[in-house]
Amino acid sequence: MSAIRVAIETCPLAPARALGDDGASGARVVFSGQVRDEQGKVQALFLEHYPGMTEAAMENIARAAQQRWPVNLIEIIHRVGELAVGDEIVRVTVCAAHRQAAFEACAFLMDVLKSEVPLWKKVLSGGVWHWVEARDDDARAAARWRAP
Amino acid sequence: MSAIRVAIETCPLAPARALGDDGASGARVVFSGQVRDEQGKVQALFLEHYPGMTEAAMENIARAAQQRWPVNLIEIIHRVGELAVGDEIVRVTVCAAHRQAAFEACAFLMDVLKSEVPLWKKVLSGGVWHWVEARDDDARAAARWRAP
Amino acid sequence: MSAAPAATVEVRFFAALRERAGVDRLTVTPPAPALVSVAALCDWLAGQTPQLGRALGDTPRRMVAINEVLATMDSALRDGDVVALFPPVTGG
Amino acid sequence: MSAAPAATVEVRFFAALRERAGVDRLTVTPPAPALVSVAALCDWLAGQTPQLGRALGDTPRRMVAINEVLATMDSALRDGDVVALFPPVTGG
Repeated sequence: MSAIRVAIETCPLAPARALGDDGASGARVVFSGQVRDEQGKVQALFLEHYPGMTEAAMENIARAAQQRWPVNLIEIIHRVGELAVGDEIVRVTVCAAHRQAAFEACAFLMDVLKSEVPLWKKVLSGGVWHWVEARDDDARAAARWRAP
Repeated sequence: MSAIRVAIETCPLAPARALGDDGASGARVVFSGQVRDEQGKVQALFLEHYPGMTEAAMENIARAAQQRWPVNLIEIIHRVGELAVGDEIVRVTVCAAHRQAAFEACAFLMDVLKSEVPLWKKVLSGGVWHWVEARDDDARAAARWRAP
Repeated sequence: MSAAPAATVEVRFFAALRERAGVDRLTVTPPAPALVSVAALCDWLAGQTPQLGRALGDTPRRMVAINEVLATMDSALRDGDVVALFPPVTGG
Repeated sequence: MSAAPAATVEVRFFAALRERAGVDRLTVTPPAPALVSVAALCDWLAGQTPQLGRALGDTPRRMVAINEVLATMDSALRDGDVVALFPPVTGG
């Protein structure tokens, strides 16, 4: 039985829980994205989302991963609102019997999250807020998961 | 400046620490391997190692990863001795500026750890201890990182 | 020939496009040709106010969701749809 | 012609091979031909006692480390080397 949990959080993420002892998952891969300071140039980050759709989109990509890899648990937690340097922006956890599925599903989830889930970053730098531009790299990373 | 930490532990691993706020690492990938119960067939695990060489081999693979990917921190912690179902066997943490390097370095470390680091698993099943056989899958997984 | 019945769509803007448009949602009743595609709706919207025209012009790369599901600029619209327009997403 | 000077190597066994051999380390002084390669040393060891012969025969897939560094069955040995023999590793 494979479970999906998604959440939008407005407060700093709690540390990752200890491993559950479901006994079936030999492998857990956790990706954490955090606010980089870019050599001191970044003072803060703001994350805008589309309430309702953001959560639905996170569930959609989790279901897509679930159909593609034999995984036991997928959890996606994303911060929104204002974040400080070092804060976790996103945490994606995938538990599976074997590591290959856990690694691939987690990398897939991050790639598609960055190209399909309605979230937008704004950076405070030199006292001025500006929107982050989407990176072509991220579009390419997402494209590699599409059927040839 | 890229750091390497390796450790052999004989006690249950402490929960992963909160993210450090070095500010340079936007991405952290953590792999945790834990003892599966194999539908109740496994009662315990025992990990044998080669004191001295095991740690040196973990450092070697970490240095190899460090040379191959732009990473800021690599931590490899491996349990030895007797473990219970659900216990963490290994935890590999890779921090990097970008997620691709963190994912690849972490997957690489697990693959080469499973084929090059002197550690051997013994399983208690049905009241009898038996040694785990190396899997061809793991040898193939390690081989994919070698130069063509 | 009678006119097509009026169709109302809710338009939502996010992130840089929301700031440039100076508004986060609009309820509009565009003429039928503006409903054949999201692209047509955007063209129609751009003609409604100078600020909207500039906001859309300044955000040439756009994504769209219809009723909270990602869609494309070719997607047709129906009465009651919620159309969200936004710059390429940058979460994660 | 004088005999080659005696070379002493420490042999260590791990995991299933250690259990089968019934010993975890041996200090041996094999004849020079047994030092041309790890494979030659293994052949020589296998002839030393029936249990060692069976242990090595029952562990046909083996890895080797010389002085705590992975080596191959072709690697030559020198006086003072620590040669560790073990089944394929299964950590992680």
